[in-house]
Amino acid sequence: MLLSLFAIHGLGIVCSALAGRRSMKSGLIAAAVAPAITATWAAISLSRGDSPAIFEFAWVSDLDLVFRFRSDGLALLMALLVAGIGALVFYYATGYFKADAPGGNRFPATLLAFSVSMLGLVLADSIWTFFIFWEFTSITSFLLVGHKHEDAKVRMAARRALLITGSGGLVLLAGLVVLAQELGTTNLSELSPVSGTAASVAAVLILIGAATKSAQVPFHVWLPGAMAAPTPVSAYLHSATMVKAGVLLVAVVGPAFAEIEAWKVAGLLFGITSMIWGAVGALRHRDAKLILAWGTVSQLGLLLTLLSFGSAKATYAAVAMLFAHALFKATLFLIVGEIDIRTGTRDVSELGGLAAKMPIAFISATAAGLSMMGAPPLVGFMTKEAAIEAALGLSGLDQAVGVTAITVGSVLTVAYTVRFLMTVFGPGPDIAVLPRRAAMTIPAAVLGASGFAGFVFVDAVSSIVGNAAVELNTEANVYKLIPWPGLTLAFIVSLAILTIGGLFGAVLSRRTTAAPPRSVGADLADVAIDGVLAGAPRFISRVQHGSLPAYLATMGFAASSAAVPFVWAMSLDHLTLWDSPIQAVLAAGIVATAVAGAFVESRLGAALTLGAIGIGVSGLFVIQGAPDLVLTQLLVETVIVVGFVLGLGQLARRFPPVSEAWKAVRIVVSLVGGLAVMVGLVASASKPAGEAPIESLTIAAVEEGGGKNVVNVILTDLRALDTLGEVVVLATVAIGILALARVRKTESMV
Amino acid sequence: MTNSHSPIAEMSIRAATPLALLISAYLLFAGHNNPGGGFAAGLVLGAVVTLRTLAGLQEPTYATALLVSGVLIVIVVAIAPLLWGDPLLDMAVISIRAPILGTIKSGSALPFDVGVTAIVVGLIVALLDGLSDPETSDPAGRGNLERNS
Amino acid sequence: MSAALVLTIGGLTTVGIYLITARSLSRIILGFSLISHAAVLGLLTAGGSPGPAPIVSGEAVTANPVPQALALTAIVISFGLSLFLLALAGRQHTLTGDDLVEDDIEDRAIAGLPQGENR
Amino acid sequence: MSALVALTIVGPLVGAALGLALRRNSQLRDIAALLGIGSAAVGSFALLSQVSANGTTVVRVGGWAPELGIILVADLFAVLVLPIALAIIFVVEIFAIGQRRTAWGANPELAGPLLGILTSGVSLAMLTGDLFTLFVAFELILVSSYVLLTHQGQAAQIQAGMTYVVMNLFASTLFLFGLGFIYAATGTVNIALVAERIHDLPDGVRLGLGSWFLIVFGTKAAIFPLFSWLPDSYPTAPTTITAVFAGLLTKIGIYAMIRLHTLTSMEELGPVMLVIAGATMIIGAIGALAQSDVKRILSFHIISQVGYMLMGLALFSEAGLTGAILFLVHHMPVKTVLFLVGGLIANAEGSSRLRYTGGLAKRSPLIAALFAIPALSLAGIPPFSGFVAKLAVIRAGIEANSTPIVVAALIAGVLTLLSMAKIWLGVFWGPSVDRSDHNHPVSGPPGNRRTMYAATSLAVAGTLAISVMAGPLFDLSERAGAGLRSPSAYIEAVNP
Repeated sequence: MLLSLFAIHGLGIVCSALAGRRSMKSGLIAAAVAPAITATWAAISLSRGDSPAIFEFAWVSDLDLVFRFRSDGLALLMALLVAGIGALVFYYATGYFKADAPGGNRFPATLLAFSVSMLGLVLADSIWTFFIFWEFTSITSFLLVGHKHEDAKVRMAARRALLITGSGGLVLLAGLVVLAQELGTTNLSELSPVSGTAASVAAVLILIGAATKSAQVPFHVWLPGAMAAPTPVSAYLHSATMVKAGVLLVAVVGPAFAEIEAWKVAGLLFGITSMIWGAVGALRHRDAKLILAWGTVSQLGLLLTLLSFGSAKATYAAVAMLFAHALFKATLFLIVGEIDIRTGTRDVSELGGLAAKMPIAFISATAAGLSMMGAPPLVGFMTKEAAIEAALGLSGLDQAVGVTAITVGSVLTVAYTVRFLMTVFGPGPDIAVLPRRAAMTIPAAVLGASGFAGFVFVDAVSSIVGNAAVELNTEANVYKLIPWPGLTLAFIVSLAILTIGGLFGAVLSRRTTAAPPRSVGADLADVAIDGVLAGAPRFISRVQHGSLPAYLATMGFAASSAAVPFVWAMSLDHLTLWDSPIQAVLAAGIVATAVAGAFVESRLGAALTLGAIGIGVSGLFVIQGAPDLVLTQLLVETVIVVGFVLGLGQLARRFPPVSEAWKAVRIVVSLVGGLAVMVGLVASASKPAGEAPIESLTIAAVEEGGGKNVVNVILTDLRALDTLGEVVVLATVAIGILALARVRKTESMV
Repeated sequence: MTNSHSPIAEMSIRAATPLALLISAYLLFAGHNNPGGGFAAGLVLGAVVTLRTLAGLQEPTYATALLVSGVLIVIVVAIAPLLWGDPLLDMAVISIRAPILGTIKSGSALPFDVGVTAIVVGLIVALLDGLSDPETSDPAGRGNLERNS
Repeated sequence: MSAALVLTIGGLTTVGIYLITARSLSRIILGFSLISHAAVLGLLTAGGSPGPAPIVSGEAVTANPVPQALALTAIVISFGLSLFLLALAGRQHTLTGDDLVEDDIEDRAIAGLPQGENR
Repeated sequence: MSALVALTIVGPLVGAALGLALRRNSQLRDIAALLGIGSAAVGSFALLSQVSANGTTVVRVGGWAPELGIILVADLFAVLVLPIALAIIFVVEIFAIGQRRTAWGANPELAGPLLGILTSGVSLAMLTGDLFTLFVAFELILVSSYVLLTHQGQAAQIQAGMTYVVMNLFASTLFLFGLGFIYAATGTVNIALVAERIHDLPDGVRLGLGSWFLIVFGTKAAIFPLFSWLPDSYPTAPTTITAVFAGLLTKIGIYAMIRLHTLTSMEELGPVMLVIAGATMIIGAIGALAQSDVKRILSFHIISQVGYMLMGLALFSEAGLTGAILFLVHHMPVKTVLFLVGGLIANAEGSSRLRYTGGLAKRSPLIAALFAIPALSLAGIPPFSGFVAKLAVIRAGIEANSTPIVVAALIAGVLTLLSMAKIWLGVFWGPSVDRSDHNHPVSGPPGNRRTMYAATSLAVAGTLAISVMAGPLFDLSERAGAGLRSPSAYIEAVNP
């Protein structure tokens, strides 16, 4: 079954790409099928309480790279959210986009590709399966954010999102490798607590990875920018699903880090900071979509905070919140999209009075907003209750921190929600509204109503959440969501939060900020990225300066330093002064000629030096007992000198002058280079570990090679393959020379 | 190429040609027992070709044919043993009685060296082709070039 | 091993490297010829002390033929490459009127430096 | 078996010679070149299946014993890398046939035969068990690449060609010196015998030889600080040529390094090599970021990626070596494909400079898709082969507790991602650029374009196949690495 889900999605991607070539609408409808089927499957499985199905496919088993999926309670709950909201979003998008909107062949297919990545992520039961789909959501998100890429701002936002989540992915990769090593397994359902330094490192790395994806401060800067995406994308990826991936990761690997202090501390740090700062951001902004985006940062912070406490109750509350948040936040986004399309603006200072003009949206939004505030009779109320209960259930410092943080965060949440609802739907500027489109209204209404349904069918929700939470913490099965708690402490706190936050929000909604706040964080991120891009040329131009002589000098120095180890093994014992006095004379002559040749100023003189040295070297060959070499060397030298004179004869007669400093560098590098070669040769021969089989070679040459000239037999028989290669080299050189000649001839004809 | 030929030079080059051919043939055949071999033979032959080309006795236009045939000969020698189930480049050795050189133990190493010679001559011819510089002897062409650069 | 040979190898390499780090391709070709000589001599020196030519004629001990064969192949290959360099130098001369190796234009552009005037 | 080995080396040469002989007949010459390269490719795949089943095959060329003659050793490492290398050249040759009549095409009469010679050199380099033959093979590869790079004779190519030729010539000369050292020290140039005898040498000589050959092979492989020739020369050649260079040439250097340095157990050089690896990957990535031309960005990526391979080798652990080999196998096709797509971009946009490109995703979604898959793979994004390779290397680094190199690898990863984003934003997104202000023609008859697309798609499919087959490939890499790490097996196979 699990596999066929992916197959259906794959098919859906192809179909929607094909259908989308006709129109955006057909593409979207084709794409909606797969999530709809998946959602139905998840719902049925949940209601039947099926035991988890497992699918496993080993990809690279030695690296533990397996595709392993498991449909346990948590996975099913997440799958239901991903696919259910996905199907609604596709439907919604048919209203959001004009039927003939451009990109029909790309957008629906990409969105569906995201959807299946997310499905794979929530169903994953292996660290690496999880990671693979994690990365894929980053890529698809990048493509979706950049949907309107003609706009430079959109491109920057997409780049920022890709880079932050991509870097997070790499950090996560390192963390997961360490974790897998510590655990000895990669099955997520078989985690056992680990401890030690390596485990702490892994914990922090994984947490950073999760924080980038779940937009935790200070990595949150990509999320507001991502609102440049079409609203269906924002509703789906950047509120309901993808940004949850980080929280989900923290939840599923949490059991492994239960004993690690750093995990908890860092998690709380990220969570609480984000919860507060996100809410503050939501209060500052005027763009309705940005208000919601900042709200998402805050809510994700709350989830991370709860998970970091690690108690069974907190985990239960976190799962419940995660569920509720997906419902109400997606609703609100969809409604903002509808407002945007129907009024042409998302600026709350320009909006107003929509309660009357968009009644259905108003009701859905109010339901979702109340759920977000944690007001009854909505599912958000029960989950907020559970969160406060969980905080109160902690002990010592944890309790103080938890209660304070959650209270403050919740007050701010209520405030920005009230501000949002009042500025958009309450009295305000009179604004023209386009007619309603069913495709946009219905999905929001369905999601909004689901918040109420969740409250009504509390037992079902409660058991679904319980089954999910139990996968993370076996002790979580005792908890329930309670619709009417009575006058508990938590309820009182809740009431206080609602009252204070409500008042605060009402006050704030009267005053719109003069100008939209600047996105300092995003700007900083862009400055950093641009800084890297601008610094790179400056850095690289020092290494890659384009000057061949300097490259060669670098190589010379590198080779010389490679010869340093030889120095330790060098012995001079095997050196004799010379093999014969003539050798010494020739040697001195050759070196002297060479040195003179280096200072010869004319090209003709250089050619003559070359010839003289060649003859001298032939002399050395004679002494060495190598007549074949003598013959060849003399012939070769003649050709080269003739070629040199003929080919370069018409060049300017003198070499161009060089600067003194560069000359000094050249002298140094050539001296150490010459030294290196000598040291290498002498050291290598100091204590040889083997000898050439001269005798058997000679015998082989005569007996089997049929020749008395051993060198020639080697060349044409024993090592004929070398000769084969050598002559092909010569032939190739000839081809090259001919090609250049032909180019010149065609040119001169023109 | 030099356009001014002296008749004497031309005549002596013509006369030297058979001699050089003989030397290079000697180098080719003697190589297996004495200094020499295909490469040296090729270079000597190349020298003749150079002189003849410089003297205007022939045009350097047949390089590719030499190269191709040389490479093919060498390859045939290389893979022929495979047909008999022997390893690559397994050289056969046979004894031949030749008129002047006496008994030669030779075999597939000889055609191999012939291939080498062909390639070396091909290279020299290519070089002559490449170095023959129409622009140097043609002031108009050179002027044209300077405008381009 | 003969110190005279080792010093020759070192000397040729030194001068060779000095020459190849020049800007003129004809000097570079010259330098390579010298370094190639050095490398070939290195191979021969590595093969042991000199001796009668390895042509079988009765003498039992001859010079080591293997390095000679290797050296021969090396000479031929570097011969071929020198010719190719000559052809390149000739082409560069046709294009620029000289045989100088210019700095890479793209690299200079990235460094923000003025580009060579030759093109 | 012996015949298969011979086929991979000689087959392309025959094709090249016939291609040259038939150069006036465009169809016959293309067929000859394709057949030559194709036969070698098929032969190498056959070798892979044989060797993985029956173990290392040793061919004594001419029938001579290892200490006398040359041997060819088809061990698992060789036959794992070789088929991929040859398949790449084959695909590129198809692309080249399609590209011939466009402004960026290589000279059709020469490109095929020269690629054939290159192929032969690659086969020889990978199969040889003899260091001197390796030198000859390097020269074969290099000289054919010199000619491929410069045969059109344009100013930029000659300029770049000089840098390329001279740098590599210097490296070749150093190679020769190294051979002299090795021969002086061990009295042989046979790799197996060297591996056997090297442990009797004083440590100084052993390490000296190791680091000398690190420089020699490192220049070919474009490691820090020896990479400068690469970005200056590659981008100037016609796309097809660059694609082959990019996929193969540096990898031959790494290949040789992996072979020699593991067989001779150069563990002591590990730390130095790790430092070089880190510098290579980061500086390469920074270099890529600095560029504003697709081909140059991709050229710098090669350097960066070579750093990862070197890192795997430098760890001198089983996991590291496996990672390095897998990285090699993955990188060759991916890089080639990216350059081919670079060619498609240049063909569609008239330029590969980011300044002159934009909005291509809309006009040609196919090119965008063909680019995206290998680009993601190169950036190490799952589920592509690059991810597996990177994971393998990073895991090896973490297992070896080499934190700095892991951090360097991660930073290089981020920079690579950014530079890929730079290409994507510059070429595929954004508004279309008005192309009237630069004079590159957008050319090529549709038939040829179809061949180019087909070849590129084939190559992309190949990279996907490598991703899917990553499991078996990992196993093979592991076995190949194990073979290299126990020199005795290699020596035993060569000299029983």
